[in-house]
Amino acid sequence: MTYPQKLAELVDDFQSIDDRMERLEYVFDLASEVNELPNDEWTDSTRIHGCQSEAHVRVDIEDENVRLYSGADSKLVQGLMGILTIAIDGQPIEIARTLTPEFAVEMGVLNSLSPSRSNGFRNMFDKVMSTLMEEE
Amino acid sequence: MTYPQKLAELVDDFQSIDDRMERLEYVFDLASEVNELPNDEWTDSTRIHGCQSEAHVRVDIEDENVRLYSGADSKLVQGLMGILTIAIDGQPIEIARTLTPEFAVEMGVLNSLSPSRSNGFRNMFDKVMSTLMEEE
Amino acid sequence: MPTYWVIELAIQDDFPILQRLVNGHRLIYLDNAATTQKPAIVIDAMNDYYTKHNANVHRAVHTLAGEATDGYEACRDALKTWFRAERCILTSGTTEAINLAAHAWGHSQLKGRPIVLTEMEHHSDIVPWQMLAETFGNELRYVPVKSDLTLDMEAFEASIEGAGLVCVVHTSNVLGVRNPIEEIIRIAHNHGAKVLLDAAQGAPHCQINMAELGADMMALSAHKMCGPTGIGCLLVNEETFQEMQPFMGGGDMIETVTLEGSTYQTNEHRFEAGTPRIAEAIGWNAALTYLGTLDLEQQHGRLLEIARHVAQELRSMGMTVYGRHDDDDSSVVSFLHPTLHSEDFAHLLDARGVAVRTGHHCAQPLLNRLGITGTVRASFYIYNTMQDAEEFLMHVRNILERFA
Amino acid sequence: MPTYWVIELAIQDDFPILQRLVNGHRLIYLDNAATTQKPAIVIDAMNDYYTKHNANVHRAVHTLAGEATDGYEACRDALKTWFRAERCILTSGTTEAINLAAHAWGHSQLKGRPIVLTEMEHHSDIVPWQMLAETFGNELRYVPVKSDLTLDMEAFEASIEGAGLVCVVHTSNVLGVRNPIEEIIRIAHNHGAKVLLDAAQGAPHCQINMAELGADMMALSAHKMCGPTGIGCLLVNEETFQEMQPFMGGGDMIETVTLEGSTYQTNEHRFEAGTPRIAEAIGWNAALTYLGTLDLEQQHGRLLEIARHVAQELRSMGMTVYGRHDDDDSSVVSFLHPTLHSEDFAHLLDARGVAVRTGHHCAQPLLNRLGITGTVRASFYIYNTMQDAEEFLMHVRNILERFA
Ligand SMILES: Cc1ncc(COP(=O)(O)O)c(C=O)c1O
Ligand SMILES: Cc1ncc(COP(=O)(O)O)c(C=O)c1O
Repeated sequence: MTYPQKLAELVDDFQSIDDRMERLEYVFDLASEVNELPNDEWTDSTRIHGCQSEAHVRVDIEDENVRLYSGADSKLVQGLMGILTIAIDGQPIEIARTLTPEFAVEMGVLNSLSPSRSNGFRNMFDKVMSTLMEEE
Repeated sequence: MTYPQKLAELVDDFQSIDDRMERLEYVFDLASEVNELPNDEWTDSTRIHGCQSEAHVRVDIEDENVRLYSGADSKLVQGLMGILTIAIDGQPIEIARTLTPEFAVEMGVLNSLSPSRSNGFRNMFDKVMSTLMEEE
Repeated sequence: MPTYWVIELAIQDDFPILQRLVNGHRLIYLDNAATTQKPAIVIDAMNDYYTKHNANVHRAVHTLAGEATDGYEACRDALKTWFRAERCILTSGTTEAINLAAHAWGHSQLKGRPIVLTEMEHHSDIVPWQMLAETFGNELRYVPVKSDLTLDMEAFEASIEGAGLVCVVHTSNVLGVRNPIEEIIRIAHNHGAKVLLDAAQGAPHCQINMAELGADMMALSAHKMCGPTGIGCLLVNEETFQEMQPFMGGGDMIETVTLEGSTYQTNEHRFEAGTPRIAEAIGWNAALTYLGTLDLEQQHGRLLEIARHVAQELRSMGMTVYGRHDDDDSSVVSFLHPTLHSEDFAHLLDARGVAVRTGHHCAQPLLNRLGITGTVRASFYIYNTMQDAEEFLMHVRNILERFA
Repeated sequence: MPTYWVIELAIQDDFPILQRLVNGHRLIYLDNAATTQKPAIVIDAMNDYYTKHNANVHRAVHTLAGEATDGYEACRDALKTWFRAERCILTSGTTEAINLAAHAWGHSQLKGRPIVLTEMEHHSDIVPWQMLAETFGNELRYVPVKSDLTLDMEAFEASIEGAGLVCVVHTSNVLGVRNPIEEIIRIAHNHGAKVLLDAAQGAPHCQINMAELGADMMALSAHKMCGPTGIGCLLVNEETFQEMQPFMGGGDMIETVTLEGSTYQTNEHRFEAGTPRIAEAIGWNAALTYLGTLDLEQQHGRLLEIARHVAQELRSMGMTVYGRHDDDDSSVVSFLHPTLHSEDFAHLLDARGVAVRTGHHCAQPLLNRLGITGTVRASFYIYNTMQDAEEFLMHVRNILERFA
């Protein structure tokens, strides 16, 4: 699959990092990429289930483009959200819909994480995608 | 421990047999050594518990001497009774009381038997001995 | 049988224990209905787990825990695929699986309705229901075994009215008879009763497709199909799974615990309290992999042929053989000599390295029906050869000559 | 510590998994309170069983079955000797042992009397009693944990009146705190209540003498003391044993089965339905043999020293440490950083080969009491060295520099 340019760069970046700690460090850094969903907007409907930490996401459509607002108490989880943000935030809805979680596998990000964490990532991804699918 | 002569001979005999099948064959042959306890005298009080087959024994004292009457539906078990008969039948009660089940170990008979069978032998032995101990 | 012969030898090579001598003789292991031997691949998988991956599963972040979790859950997935099951709850064996069914499903769902059992059941598929009936007063209806050693299907049909559950053994561990479970399931479902299959003996011998059968619950043990001791499962369809209430409580099966009460997981973990059987699951999965490399249908045919041959020979020696050896039956041969005690027989065979089982095989009601208290049982499995059978028969002849 | 140093290295050599690299780094396994690693002697014992002796136990005549039975029963005997226990029922682990206690003893004996628990209990010692209370309406009384992380013994004394049972964790899996069980047992017995000890964490760390303590029941798991997964036990004194009613039904636990009902075995087999955990029992026995070669008291001192050092260093880095590390406490160090999320911490440590656990450790009521939802937990066992601790601390410092 061909990725939007920013995402393609990110995949490349990750693939060039051998050390797991550095890969995690990079994920940490990406926590700042999210559009912040303020704590007081964390509700049951924004909660991502199956994450062991608190993690929340809201998907808006602004001018036919996807907007992700998110946050988590774990910086790693928020970093994963940052990656997802880079991947689809600001993209036209039809393009965003074509994304599969393969990109995270390719990055080597998922295998740097525990099964529960990578499940969390999948849940996050699924939650976002199912919201997109519901949109007309 | 020194055994009564007949028993000592039996221990020697067994020790000279290497093949397990032949040892069992010898035990089979000894089934005929019991003083038969007729089937219609098999009762709850004669039953040896812990044997998987039906096995019965009655201990009488005749003229201060031990008399064993026994029978089993398994010839192997009856053969073990035959060994016990050779060991103490007809012996003065004080002598019979001194016997320990060691002799069966020495014979190599017990290790030719499954744990449940050799337990059965111990139960048989214990039943006989406890009857002897109760005698004045 | 030249092709058989090659396959047979190749399979024997996979089982290290078959190299062993017993009382100076080559081990001829014919106690497979009690438990089977393990191929090296199973032993090695558990070894590998303990020497490289051991950790507690679920809820952990570190690498070993992830590997252990993957290994454990992979067994569940493999079982679901193998048996085409919707849900798979790992237990310590068939017995615990049936007790789980009785507690988790029976307590809340049977509501005093009658339970249909058969006289052919293993104690593990009788006693849990007797215990349940004692608490809730359910009527237990036993389907008789006919003199041709099959279930009395007329009696079954007559007993189904109003029943909530039918518990039936897929294949008898004493007779090898494979019951008409398709028909039983059809009739039971027509009358609104669920069906639990005791597949402890069935699973090792044939590929059971639970979805196709439409069975509601199915219990089995790893150790009877080349897997390790200490693990088995209850397979359940989704509808039944949703009706089940938690049985044992503790770690891993909960969602939240407060002093006031607890909420439970919603997947299979709900019924797997405490640290699970991790190494065992990994070993079982390896056993499935191993069995998957064989042509089980061909093996079934080969072993049945052996069983038929043995049954015929034993009969010709004057033994009573309790079995039919129909096409779907398992390769179990239960027999009795008119005078030589079954346990004596087993002892004498053991002196020649042959392992058979005697006694009531945990099926006293069946043996009562047959009017006996025990049999000698020789049961054959994938690593047994016609050569094993011939040697066994030779020893039997020999014993009869010397001892009968 | 030159002598320590030699012992430490010698012990590490006994554990094959410690040779393994995790993410390119030497494995530093500090998740011992979840499960321990296995020495070669344990792995080999199970191997040996499967390659030479495997058979189903009890009731069989052949040689392998005799060997398997001896091996299985030898584990029971070894446990009775090790813990000075009158009765030993083998289960799949601590959790099943406590569920067994609740069903087999609690259902028939508690008769609605209150049960005293503590806030320090593992879920496995809470949920079974909540379930029982739901059925029979027993009151559950929880002894609070004080801010110094010890049990509130005044509250305990106040709660004992009329209680039928006290369930208390010997040593907390979160805090490492070893509870004053002698006093608890004395007070409980004075008030006519029995005591169940959850010794899952206690048993690995010290030699528990059940007869001397006078505990009525005690539950533990093999996998936390160098033994395999899938096995544990409930130790019971004779009086309590005689009060217990059968729990799960099936093969091996029965004496006779008829269509009308069943009678049960009178020894421990009464509570061990189905084919038992044979290889596991043999592995556990080997683990006891192994631990028996060590000076456990010396090990306890050595590990506690490590734990104290780690706790102090972590505090000096600004962590909150939840533990006291008194002389009898186990070598568990639970901690939290003010900002870095505990799971992130564990992920980062894992990248350096260090295995720690995070989360609620199946003790949510305790964590609620502490006002937190989880900790990072480093727990040390016999094969851990001061060197492990120093490397762990170095990685922690490093992580804090880079990520906090
Ligand atoms: C104190 C305590 N109790 C009970 C358990 C449960 O043990 P298992 O999971 O082996 O049944 C554990 C282990 O997690 C524990 O630490
Ligand atoms: C038909 C049948 N059901 C149940 C069982 C019980 O299996 P397990 O002892 O593994 O629980 C067996 C095995 O003995 C069996 O043959």
